[in-house]
Amino acid sequence: MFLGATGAAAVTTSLAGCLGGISGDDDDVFRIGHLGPTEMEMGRGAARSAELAVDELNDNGGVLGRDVELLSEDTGGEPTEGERVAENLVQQDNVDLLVGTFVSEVTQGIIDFVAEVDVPFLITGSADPDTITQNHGEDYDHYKNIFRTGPINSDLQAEGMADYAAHLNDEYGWDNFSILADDAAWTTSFRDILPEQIEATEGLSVVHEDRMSVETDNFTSFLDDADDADADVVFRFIAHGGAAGFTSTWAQNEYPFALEGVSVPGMSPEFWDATEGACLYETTSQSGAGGVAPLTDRTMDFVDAYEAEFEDEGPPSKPMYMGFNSYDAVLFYAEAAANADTVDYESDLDAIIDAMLDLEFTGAAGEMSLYGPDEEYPHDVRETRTADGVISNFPVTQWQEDGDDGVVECVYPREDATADHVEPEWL
Amino acid sequence: MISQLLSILVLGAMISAVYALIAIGFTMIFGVGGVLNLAHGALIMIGAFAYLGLTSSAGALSLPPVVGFVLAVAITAGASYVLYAGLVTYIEDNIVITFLATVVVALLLTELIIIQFGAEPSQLIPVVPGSIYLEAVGTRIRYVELVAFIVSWIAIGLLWYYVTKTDEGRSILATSMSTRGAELTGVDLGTVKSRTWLIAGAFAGIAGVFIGTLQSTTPEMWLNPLALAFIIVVIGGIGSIKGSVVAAYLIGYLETASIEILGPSFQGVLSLIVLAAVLLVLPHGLYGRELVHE
Amino acid sequence: MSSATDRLSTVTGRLDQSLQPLADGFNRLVGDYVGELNGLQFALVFGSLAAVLTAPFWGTFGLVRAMTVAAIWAIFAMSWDIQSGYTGYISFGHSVLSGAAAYTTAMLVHNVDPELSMAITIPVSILAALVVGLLIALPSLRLSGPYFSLITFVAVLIFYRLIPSFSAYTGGETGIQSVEVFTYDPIARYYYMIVPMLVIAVVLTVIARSNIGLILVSIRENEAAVNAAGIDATKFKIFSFALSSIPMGIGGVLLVHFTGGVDPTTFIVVDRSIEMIAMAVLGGMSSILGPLGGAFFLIVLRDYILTDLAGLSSPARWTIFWGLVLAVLVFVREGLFRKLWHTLERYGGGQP
Amino acid sequence: MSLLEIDGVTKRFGGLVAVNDVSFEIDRGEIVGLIGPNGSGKSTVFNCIMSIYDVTDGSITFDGTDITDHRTHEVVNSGLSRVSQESNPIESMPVAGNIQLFTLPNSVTSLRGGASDEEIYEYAARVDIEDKLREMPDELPHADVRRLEIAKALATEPDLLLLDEPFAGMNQAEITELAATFERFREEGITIVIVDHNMGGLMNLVDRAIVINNGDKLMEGTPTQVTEDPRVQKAYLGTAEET
Amino acid sequence: MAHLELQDVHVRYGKAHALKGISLSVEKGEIYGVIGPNGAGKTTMLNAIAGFVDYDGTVTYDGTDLAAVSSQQIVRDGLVYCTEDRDLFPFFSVHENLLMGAQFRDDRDGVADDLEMVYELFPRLDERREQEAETMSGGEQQMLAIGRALMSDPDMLMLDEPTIGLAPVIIQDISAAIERLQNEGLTILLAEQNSTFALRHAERLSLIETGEIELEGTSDEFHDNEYVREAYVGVH
Repeated sequence: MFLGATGAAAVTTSLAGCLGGISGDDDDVFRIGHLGPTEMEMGRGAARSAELAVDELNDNGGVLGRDVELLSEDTGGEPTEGERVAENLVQQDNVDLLVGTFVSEVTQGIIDFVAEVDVPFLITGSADPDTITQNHGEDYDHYKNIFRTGPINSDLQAEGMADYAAHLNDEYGWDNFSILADDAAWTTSFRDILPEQIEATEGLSVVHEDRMSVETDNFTSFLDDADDADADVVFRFIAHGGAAGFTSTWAQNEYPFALEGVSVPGMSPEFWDATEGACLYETTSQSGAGGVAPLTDRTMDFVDAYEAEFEDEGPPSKPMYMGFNSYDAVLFYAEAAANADTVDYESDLDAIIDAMLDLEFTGAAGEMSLYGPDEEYPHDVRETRTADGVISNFPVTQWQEDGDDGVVECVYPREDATADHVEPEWL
Repeated sequence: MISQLLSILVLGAMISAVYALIAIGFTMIFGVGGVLNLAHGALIMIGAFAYLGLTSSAGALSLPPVVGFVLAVAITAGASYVLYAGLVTYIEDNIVITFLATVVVALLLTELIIIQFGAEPSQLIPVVPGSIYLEAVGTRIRYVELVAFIVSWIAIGLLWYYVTKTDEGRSILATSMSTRGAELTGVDLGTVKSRTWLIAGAFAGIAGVFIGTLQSTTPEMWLNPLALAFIIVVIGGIGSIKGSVVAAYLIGYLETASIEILGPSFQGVLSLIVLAAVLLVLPHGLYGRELVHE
Repeated sequence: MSSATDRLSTVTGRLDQSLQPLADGFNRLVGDYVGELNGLQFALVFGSLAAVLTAPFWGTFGLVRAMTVAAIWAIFAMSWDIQSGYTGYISFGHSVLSGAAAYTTAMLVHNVDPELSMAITIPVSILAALVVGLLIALPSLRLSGPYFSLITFVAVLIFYRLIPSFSAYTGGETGIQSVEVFTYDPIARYYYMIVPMLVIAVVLTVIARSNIGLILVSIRENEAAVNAAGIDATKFKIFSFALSSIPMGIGGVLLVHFTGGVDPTTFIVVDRSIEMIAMAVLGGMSSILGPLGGAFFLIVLRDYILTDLAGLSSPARWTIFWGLVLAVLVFVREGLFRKLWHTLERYGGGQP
Repeated sequence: MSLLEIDGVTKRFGGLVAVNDVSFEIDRGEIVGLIGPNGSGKSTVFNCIMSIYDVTDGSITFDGTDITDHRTHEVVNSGLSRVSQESNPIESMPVAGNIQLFTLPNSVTSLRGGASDEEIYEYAARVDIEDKLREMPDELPHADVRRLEIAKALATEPDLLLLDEPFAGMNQAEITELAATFERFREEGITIVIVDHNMGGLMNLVDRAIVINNGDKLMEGTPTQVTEDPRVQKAYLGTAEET
Repeated sequence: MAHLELQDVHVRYGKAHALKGISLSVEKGEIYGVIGPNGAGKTTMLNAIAGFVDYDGTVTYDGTDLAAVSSQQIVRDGLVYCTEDRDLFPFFSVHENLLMGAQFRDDRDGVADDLEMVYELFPRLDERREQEAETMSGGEQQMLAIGRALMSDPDMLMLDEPTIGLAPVIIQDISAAIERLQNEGLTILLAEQNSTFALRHAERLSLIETGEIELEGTSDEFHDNEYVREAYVGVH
């Protein structure tokens, strides 16, 4: 059966030109395909941010004189749908650049295809280090068109989190930490590396660790266990829908520990409403710092532009982390292409790659540059560090009280903080 | 160890009451009409989202929780009736078509909820906020869990009174035992079925608000309660209200215990395996009876 | 009957008769094995076949890709049909069968040897589908009616929940994305899927039109009569599950080498089982070709017409998808393609 | 050696004893009546023979083989066939298809076995429905549906035919005709057991009758012996002193 | 005017013609018997009257055409049917089964009186008030079925094979009950294969064979009829 199919394939491949979209029209427009779960706030914020970046480019004469067009597709957060829209963008719409993907499964699902077709692909959502590192390590030439321009990968995030743990210990004397992580690829580093890194600081210990199935929606037993272990801080790494339930359970039961770490749903500017205020005092790390702190000269201009453009179009009212990264990715690539003087990846891919690897860029989320091919994390975005060597482009934000309402404040690192960290009033 | 046992005992008792509500509605509809309503989970979802829409402080109405609760239950009961009168009556002669159509209704509702409320989970305002710490047990109980427990048992008690002490209610039980017998005693089947769907809907509404509050409110939330309803009803014996209550406690405790002892990654698997075992050993469940509807 | 339909059937009758010689040839050749056609039905079958075989030469990328996916789903829908549609034991668990095959391939590659040849992974995976099929069938076929459907539904839930429980091997929620695809060439890929589908369609049609099909339908209509005829109904029920598992396994293997990976949402979750059923029901249960048509209809609608052409958002697409399925369930119980088939029979000129 | 031997068969449903320690034998070439009032357990005996029910106690031997624990299809394949009281042909298949099903081999690899059209015609002809092969069951009058049931049983090529109330719902002319058909079957070498609740139609047909009442075997004998037996009269009339 | 009247009633199942034009009338206060072999159409006729199967022709009850009346309304109007299968509520107690018979009645006192009446009529039921119907013997179940029908306060009772599968001693109890009900003025339409039983109670009878009335007459006429004696009474 398969032999038959192979035979047929050999004949038909040569006729590929017949398939409507493949030959397509390659005109003078620079097309960017954006991929994200646009039915979700995170994806919608990212798509809007990419749109802002494209508008900005067009206002400034496009890329190398070409008009820029953005094609935004919904991956639905599912690998199969991600593959479908990615193929459509490349094969039918002839995009010159792919940006996006939030869910690790989707990223992994399309990465082989993208490597095959050589279209430059800048990942702006998934933080799983393996997605890039492993592939580039195995076959650099094949995967060299793939980059991550943000956020920093979760190995680096874990290091940043350990720095933050030490900071909390300085502030409050908290020394017992609990780590609760989603059972998902992106939390691997937090489960594998973080405990060691926390305990590397004198006096700190990790007293409780557990992983939560993404199906879980009853968190009482996890929180009870952390409580029984006398945790002062629970670092929870949660991306799935249960986050609101987690937060509410913690807040209503007034568990005697602070809630820190990474909560993807908690990054939503609408999370206060979604939890009916239960998220007060919880923190999350997120690139872009929720759009409340002027991380670079670009940050607030971008956030203001976003708010002005989309204030009537529903949530999210701020770009969210992937928005910062998508915005930066589009502009970053445009600048690299300008430097390389080409967007023709089919013939000039190496030139474009070199230009990207050479580029030092100021984005809305921070200063950006990429690891080189021979470094630890090839084609991955570099972390930035403060004078004392602490990772600085992974800021922490906290929900604080503002009258009856909640407000996001950046509380870490100190350089970017807009307010002090506040401990839950019941502690 | 003792405190772990106690906490299983307490937490299990709370959630099992809500599970019983879910299962009773499901089993009554099967008993009376021979319909396996795979949209039962979707009714629970409607209850949660109705409550969300009515009470959310970001929403237009922002009703007080208690008012929202009552209205949400009424809306779910209404939705259940509409499902029966608008769809199921036309297809219930064919059990396969009914089976498929109700599950398709659930999938359709999922999409409509996404369109209306978005795909992200929402958090419901607890009907009663706050919690107490049970020192002896070493666990916390949210007041809303207590309320869920009490309200569920009141609802079950009222139903029990209705179906055993009143002619109207007894007719429902009677119809579930013998449709022809009911007709021979002058029972109007249409009315009985409508009442059954209303009751099942109301129970689903109550369960929906509490499941939504205690667990999560998402457009996918229907599957879990539906699976629970199956498991409980099959273990308890399809058509038996008593069986549903007993099996709900069995499963509630099993889940709570497996979370406390084995950890949550096996949540659900254990009860599914128990279910498979029961199906194979006791196909009619604990209180199973040869059924009129096959 | 109104005069308009009369006039229509005069025209179609003439058309039918002009095609009848071709159909007669077909009937003489293979009619005994796959059933006989009239001229119009011949035109439908061979017209569709020609269209399917030449799609890459006239279709756009989006359409051909949708048809590639549809070919895989057609295999699922037909496989479901030979078991559930024919015997009336409605399985909600078929996604587990394709999932078992796909997961076997992925887990072999991921946990055993990334360089493992397809000559090994493919047969082993199909075998895995068969084994899992029998594992589900042997105990659950002791039950009947809704109980059978319930336990197959439960089988899906068990597998779905076991995957994260053993995430070290299964990749948990994320799945395993390191499976090699057959090819990214959209045309070659299309034929990789279409050819097995056509072979399966022919094989299943022949079986369905044979004694075995007759016995399976009889099990649905009156199981006691089958036993009374001296035929072991239980054996045939289990056989139908096995018969269904093998093409399910083939489809699972095709799908995993199409997507390049597995994850529980794409392969196991109960929605996938329901989609197969929806396709079969929409096309017309217990007809093999009906489910095939149903799969093409629904997938092309969902992945091409509503997306590429209409540009609808995902929830809007699914709303239309499920709404349509619901409408067919209520109003056209026998299925769209069966109805079309019978219409052609009616509008034909001579004896079918 | 007798063809069928029922030895001490008992069937209990929960607390209810439907058949209580019933024994009898059927010889090759006989036509035997199994009679008794409605609800006395006659059909249950048939169901036990055909393994529709598992017997609680006792054994059933057919042609020297113990078939007590055989499954229904095995019983049929050993040469026993039953025509049940209710007709339930497969409505979606024509008469020919319904008969054909009963000729198919019990093999999952046989795609095209079974009787030829001519053979099916023959089976139908033996009960005079050969002109209705293309009709659907719901188009047939009652008597023809009953004949179809018999044709199906014939198609399994039985040595012993169990007929459950074959005359129910038929008029006298139809009964006479059908009784003649059964006589022909006997000449073709088929042994027959007929269940009926009254003796009327059976008197001239059967060689012997076995009477069952309330699950017990009451007696057996020639038709005359049976109808004149006071125990039988009592069983039928409720109370003996009536009439 | 007859209490219940059938005029040319036909019932078809597909092409099968189960009732071929039945006409008969039942007068107030009488017991009317319908006898005939298995499959003759007796049950089909009762099902038609009770509104459970579609039919052609007319059935009038107290002058009302029943075609447009739902089966539950027929019960409420006083025409109550005890089927051959009895159709009890298997997991209800005797008492609950009886209460169900009166579930549509508002006259609490009447219901209480009728309960006492039923318990008095069938002392075996009185002894087993709390027993589940399912666990009772066939005879007790038959009594319960009749008792439940009586709880609907009927003017007319349709009994289908009340003696089926019952031991002679139980049949005597049922006989006694039927006699007593007749004395109290209840009309009864009795379908029986047990012709002796039917002849003993009915004043007038019909013999149905293959969906048609073959013979109609008084019980004496039936008793003396050679055909009936031979074919149905089992006496030569």
